[in-house]
Amino acid sequence: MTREIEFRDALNEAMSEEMRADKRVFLMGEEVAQYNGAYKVSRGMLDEFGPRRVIDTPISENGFSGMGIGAAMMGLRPIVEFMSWSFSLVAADQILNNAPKMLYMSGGQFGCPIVFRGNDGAGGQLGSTHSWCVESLYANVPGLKMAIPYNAYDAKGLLKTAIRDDNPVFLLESERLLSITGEVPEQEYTIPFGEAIIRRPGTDCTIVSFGRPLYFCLEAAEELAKEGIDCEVIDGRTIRPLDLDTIVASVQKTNYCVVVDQSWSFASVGSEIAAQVHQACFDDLDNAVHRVHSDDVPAPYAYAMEQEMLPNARKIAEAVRAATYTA
Amino acid sequence: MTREIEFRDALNEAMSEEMRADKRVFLMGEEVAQYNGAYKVSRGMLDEFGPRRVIDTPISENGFSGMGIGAAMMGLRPIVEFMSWSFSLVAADQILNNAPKMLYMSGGQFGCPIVFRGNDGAGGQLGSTHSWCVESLYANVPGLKMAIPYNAYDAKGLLKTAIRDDNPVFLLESERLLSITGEVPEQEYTIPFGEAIIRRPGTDCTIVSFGRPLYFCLEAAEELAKEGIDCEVIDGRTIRPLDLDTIVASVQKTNYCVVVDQSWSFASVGSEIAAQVHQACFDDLDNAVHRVHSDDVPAPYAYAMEQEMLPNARKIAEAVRAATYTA
Amino acid sequence: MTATSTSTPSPPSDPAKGLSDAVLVEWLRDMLLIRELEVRCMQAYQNRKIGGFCHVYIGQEAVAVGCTAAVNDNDPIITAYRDHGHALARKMDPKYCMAEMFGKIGGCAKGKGGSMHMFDKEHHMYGGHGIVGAQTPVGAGLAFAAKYMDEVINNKKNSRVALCFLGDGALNQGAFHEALNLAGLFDLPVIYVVENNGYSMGTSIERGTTMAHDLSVKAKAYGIDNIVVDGMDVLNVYNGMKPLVDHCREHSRPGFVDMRTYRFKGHSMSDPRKYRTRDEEERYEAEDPIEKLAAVLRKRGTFDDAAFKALASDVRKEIRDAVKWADESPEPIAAEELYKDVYVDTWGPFTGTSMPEMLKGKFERP
Amino acid sequence: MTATSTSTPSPPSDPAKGLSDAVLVEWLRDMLLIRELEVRCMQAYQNRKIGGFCHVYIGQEAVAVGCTAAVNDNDPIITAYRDHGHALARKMDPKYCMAEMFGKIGGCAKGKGGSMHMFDKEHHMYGGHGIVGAQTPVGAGLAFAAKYMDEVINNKKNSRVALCFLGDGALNQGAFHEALNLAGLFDLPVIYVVENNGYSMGTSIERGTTMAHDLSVKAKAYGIDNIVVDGMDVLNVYNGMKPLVDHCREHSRPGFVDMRTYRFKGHSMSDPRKYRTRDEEERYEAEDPIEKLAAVLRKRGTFDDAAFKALASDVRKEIRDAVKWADESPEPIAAEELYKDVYVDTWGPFTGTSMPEMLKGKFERP
Ligand SMILES: Cc1ncc(C[n+]2csc(CCOP(=O)(O)OP(=O)(O)O)c2C)c(N)n1
Ligand SMILES: Cc1ncc(C[n+]2csc(CCOP(=O)(O)OP(=O)(O)O)c2C)c(N)n1
Ligand SMILES: [Mg+2]
Ligand SMILES: [Mg+2]
Repeated sequence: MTREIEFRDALNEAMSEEMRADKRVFLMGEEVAQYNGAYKVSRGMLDEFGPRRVIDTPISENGFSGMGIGAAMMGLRPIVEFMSWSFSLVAADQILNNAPKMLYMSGGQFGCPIVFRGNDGAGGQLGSTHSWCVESLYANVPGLKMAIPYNAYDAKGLLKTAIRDDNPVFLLESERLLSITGEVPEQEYTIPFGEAIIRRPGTDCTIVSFGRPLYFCLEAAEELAKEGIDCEVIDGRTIRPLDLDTIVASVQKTNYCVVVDQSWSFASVGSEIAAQVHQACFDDLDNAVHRVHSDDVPAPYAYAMEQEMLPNARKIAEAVRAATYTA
Repeated sequence: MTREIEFRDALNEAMSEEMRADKRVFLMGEEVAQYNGAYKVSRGMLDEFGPRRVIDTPISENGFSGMGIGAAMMGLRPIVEFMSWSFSLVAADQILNNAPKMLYMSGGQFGCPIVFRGNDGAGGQLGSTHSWCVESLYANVPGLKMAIPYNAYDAKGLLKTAIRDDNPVFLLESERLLSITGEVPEQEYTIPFGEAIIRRPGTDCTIVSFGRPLYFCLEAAEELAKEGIDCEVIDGRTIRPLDLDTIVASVQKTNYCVVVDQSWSFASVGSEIAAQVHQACFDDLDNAVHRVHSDDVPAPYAYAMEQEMLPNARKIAEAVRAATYTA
Repeated sequence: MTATSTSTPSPPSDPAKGLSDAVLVEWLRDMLLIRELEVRCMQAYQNRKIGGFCHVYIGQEAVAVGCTAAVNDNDPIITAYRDHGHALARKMDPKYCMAEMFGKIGGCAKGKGGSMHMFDKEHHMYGGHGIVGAQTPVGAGLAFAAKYMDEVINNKKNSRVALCFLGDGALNQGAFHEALNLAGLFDLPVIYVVENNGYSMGTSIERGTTMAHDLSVKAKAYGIDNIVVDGMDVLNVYNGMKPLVDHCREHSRPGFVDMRTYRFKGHSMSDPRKYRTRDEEERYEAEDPIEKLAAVLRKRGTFDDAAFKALASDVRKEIRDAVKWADESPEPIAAEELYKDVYVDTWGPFTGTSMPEMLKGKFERP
Repeated sequence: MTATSTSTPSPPSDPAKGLSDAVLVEWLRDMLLIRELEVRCMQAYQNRKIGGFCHVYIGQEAVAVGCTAAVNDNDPIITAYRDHGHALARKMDPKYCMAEMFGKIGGCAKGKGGSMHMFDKEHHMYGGHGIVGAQTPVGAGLAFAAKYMDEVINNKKNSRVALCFLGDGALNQGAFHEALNLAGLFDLPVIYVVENNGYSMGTSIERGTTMAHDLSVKAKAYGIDNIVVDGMDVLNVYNGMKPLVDHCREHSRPGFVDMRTYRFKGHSMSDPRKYRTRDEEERYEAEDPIEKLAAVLRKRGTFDDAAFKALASDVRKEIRDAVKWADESPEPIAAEELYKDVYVDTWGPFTGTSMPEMLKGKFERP
């Protein structure tokens, strides 16, 4: 038995179910309670769980992130919502210096089971400060886990896993996907971290991506299929841990690889996967791993320019053609 | 005519000379004035330039970084010292969201000619929060430039170039190098950004690195020379802009490449260079680019563990042997 | 000047005294211009001509107009993302403002910034900033630079004062705390004007900020002079600001203003405003700053309904022309603009920088 | 309880009243233990047995001892990097503290944290934090969790209060501002104890902090009760803290303490202290908290020089043994520990987590 629900409601169900099951779990963030969430992800949760467990905060990301970390050290399981990960930069010290290192600094005494979640990536003409893709910035740091849901099913399954995880988990959602609907099972389920999934099987070229850009990858794959290039599209699902095995197995079959990462290219998740694939598949690759990223510029506001800056099906198709010498 | 001076004094000379030449230039940071700098980089500068141009700040990195940005928008040329780049995380929003994007957000109206500088990398048993290598974290962001000096000569030349640059420049120094001495010319000079330099010519394997790890690279190169492996050691000097041409020319000659980057491996400068070299030299490489980084763990305090975590000559030599199939 | 801790605005006996009709009419026109721009802005947003986030200033016009009137034209100002009013109050031509929101090359930021990033170098407007509170240390930097240029470079007395506007929600950001401490410590001539409209999105100020009933303590914590001003009356705003501005300029000191105002519309274009009552909204709508000033002028007898109508239609025409101009301004061409203004110089894929049409001939370099 | 705005410490008439000799002697011993540990610590640093940054607590002993005495054993505490004194005051065995600084596996953090990271789960000590001010929001979180566990999970009244220590330099971090606003807003039972030793490194407080002469305004800005306490006298510390602690626990409210103290030594091991006069140092050395308490006990007639000597040598022996133990504790083996405690679970190169010897048998999981 499955149901068709919105991506945002999948996130809502994950939080609500875990909060019903475990009183240590609570949600905190800007506008999450009375406003039902700036993007309505937490709608109804204040009514069900009350103001002690669904908490509106001031615009103090560094403050309430640190507060969540202290609460996690004492054994609670906070879910901290960033209205957008773009606003997490003011909290960088707490989320990068404290959360991922507390266990190590304390010699194993204090863990930090906390989930930081919110919108990541260009939201649609939001300009330079509001369009951050933080995956490449934050994935560099050991001690944290990072997951990026692609659809409603993954949103619920990955978030439930994140809440139960004993480590700090960064869940990067996309505002652009919140309203898409998808099937989720009636019965409870979780999705293990570190297990990529093949969204489209193929034989000629491996495309690796995460989250929203996967839709562009699949779009490009359809187009390329018409040209006789059969792409295998892999959704990495989690960046830390990264499921390299699934990627390598695919590349050993296709001998070509394109990585699509919505963040800037330099020192990115994309460069990391490219470097690892080259290392693991040096003899299998018939060409260098090609990469598609957002252009190396701050996000512009103007619609056409922003579209041009972001990864899209056209760029992906071009990269695949180039990678497979069919350009 | 040259003189032998300390790395820290080379930085001091760069700032002092530029401040003499241009009244718009001033220095601000914690303990830079009356204390003569926590690491004595600015010693004597308060006496020469007075408290209006050499300014002690409270422990408010986000605040005085933003203050410097505002001053730069109005046409001044601030030098902001972070006692350590580890403390720049609290200022991440100002240095990543404002400084590098102001020109773009304002459509070309307001530039941000500012230099952020300070110690980067493990300082010696300083533990998890005080041992950041921010290059991989920050190099992802377009709009900023990043330079890492290797010796006194570069420290002075790169910093002078940074101060004259019309864009925000991140200068990453190493506390471990401040006391080493080196030759600098009597006459004025600057070092252009984007021009790597070969620290040791060689024919068998290209080693690319930046800053302090270069000393380990050269150490490893000597050791490997005894084994008949002649390494070419390249100092990239600046990460943004990155001089790929020099690296590619070398790899086309050696057919092997090892990147040594003191930061964590995931989504790092090291992975970026590896990815770019694979792309540019796919047909020249006889093996995958190998990488040496700090281990993927928070920096431990204990001496032996920290040494084991950091890149060192042993790890570099092993990587070169593996990369050249001589392991 | 001593700090006022009273939290009940005390309007001067005869605010209008000493101000000529011409001045008041200009203020009225400025407020009408902002109002009209915002109304057309909301329409354009509905018609998808404007994208992203758009925050209108309707109801708060007296603040931007009264505050900018209290400073000199070359005093730098900076604000948050609710910035259209400040841009116009600073005399940015509405067409550049509108074109920016339309994402056109004719915009003040060539369409790269959008609604939240109104910059105008000619009029000393330093943006337009999207991250809550992030403009407050930058504002301190504007004051630092102004003072440094006068006193350190030109060996004369400080002559300028900076205005840094922020929302009440920004009071809770660490950046604000650091900025005020720095401003107090370094005697920076910067005035922090809190546009206290009572809400940050759906959060009423007392749900997010301690001591919301008396914000003077937020200034006293740093030894900074503060005043409370009724921001619904432009005469009050001017009369409250002017002495503070003069004081801060003269003594090179920071100031803090609890500017009581109200946004008549939602936080942004998508806000049902369930967090406040229609009743409350009507109470404030009755305080419309435009009506208030018009009434004062009528009382003076020099300004009748006809004159008001004339002014209003004149303003409508100016905005209509601005919208038309913005509509006709071409879209920026990605091939030309995407990699421009990333770095001042030209290297790799980066094509240097160039001034927006608004400043062509006025400035060569950033 | 009402906020005290006076900035001159007013010592209670007879501080010692009501406290048994046994208690005072225990406090004296705790202070002597901290002093002795720090002295040996400085020697060890000179002998390169301790590396990195090391900040000693000499002169401030009365603060940690008096404050921890004023709270319950299960009240969580957290502090900055000058943390040896708090660890010992919380009854961490000095051998684990010393071994941590020696970078040995027997250290409280298995040698992974070092001097700046003293953690002790058994004694509710939440560290030891290196980034100035970063512990202040975490401290609010400790109070939040304590209250949440009582009131939300166990449906009983809040029973705990958290102590969050910070240096005067931390007052200027944005994190502090956000933490105090959150604590005030959410009625969190956390007391911020500013160990005001007058300097942050070489910067005297008035050079870095506005209103340094009256820090009460820093608390009033958030509507938080505050007191000023002479931190050179442990009886004063206890008597000042106890009522505030009881009040904050009872009413579940935050508190703020301007704790006037002084560090007798330099900021860290490499500090010539040129920024202050020998004169000033001597004035404070004459206020030695250990001497002060010893004098009180002598006055009571129940404690003579012989008793003091005995206590001192007993303490010296305990620290000597601690040093010996730390010396003999093996170094952590990188192969075993480097990839441990990064993640709680085991995956990739990561080998899970384990408790330090200090907690063996007491806790299974973090
Ligand atoms: C650091 C940060 N956090 C969150 C946001 C999202 N956000 C944008 S506006 C806003 C409310 C601000 O309210 P206020 O400061 O009172 O200004 P007003 O909208 O009332 O003018 C929030 C939370 C942001 N832009 N920056
Ligand atoms: C964010 C940050 N900036 C700078 C530093 C470097 N630093 C370490 S201690 C210190 C001085 C702090 O003084 P104070 O808070 O008064 O504590 P005290 O040393 O007097 O106990 C500074 C600047 C840091 N650790 N963190
Ligand atoms: Mg508001
Ligand atoms: Mg201090």
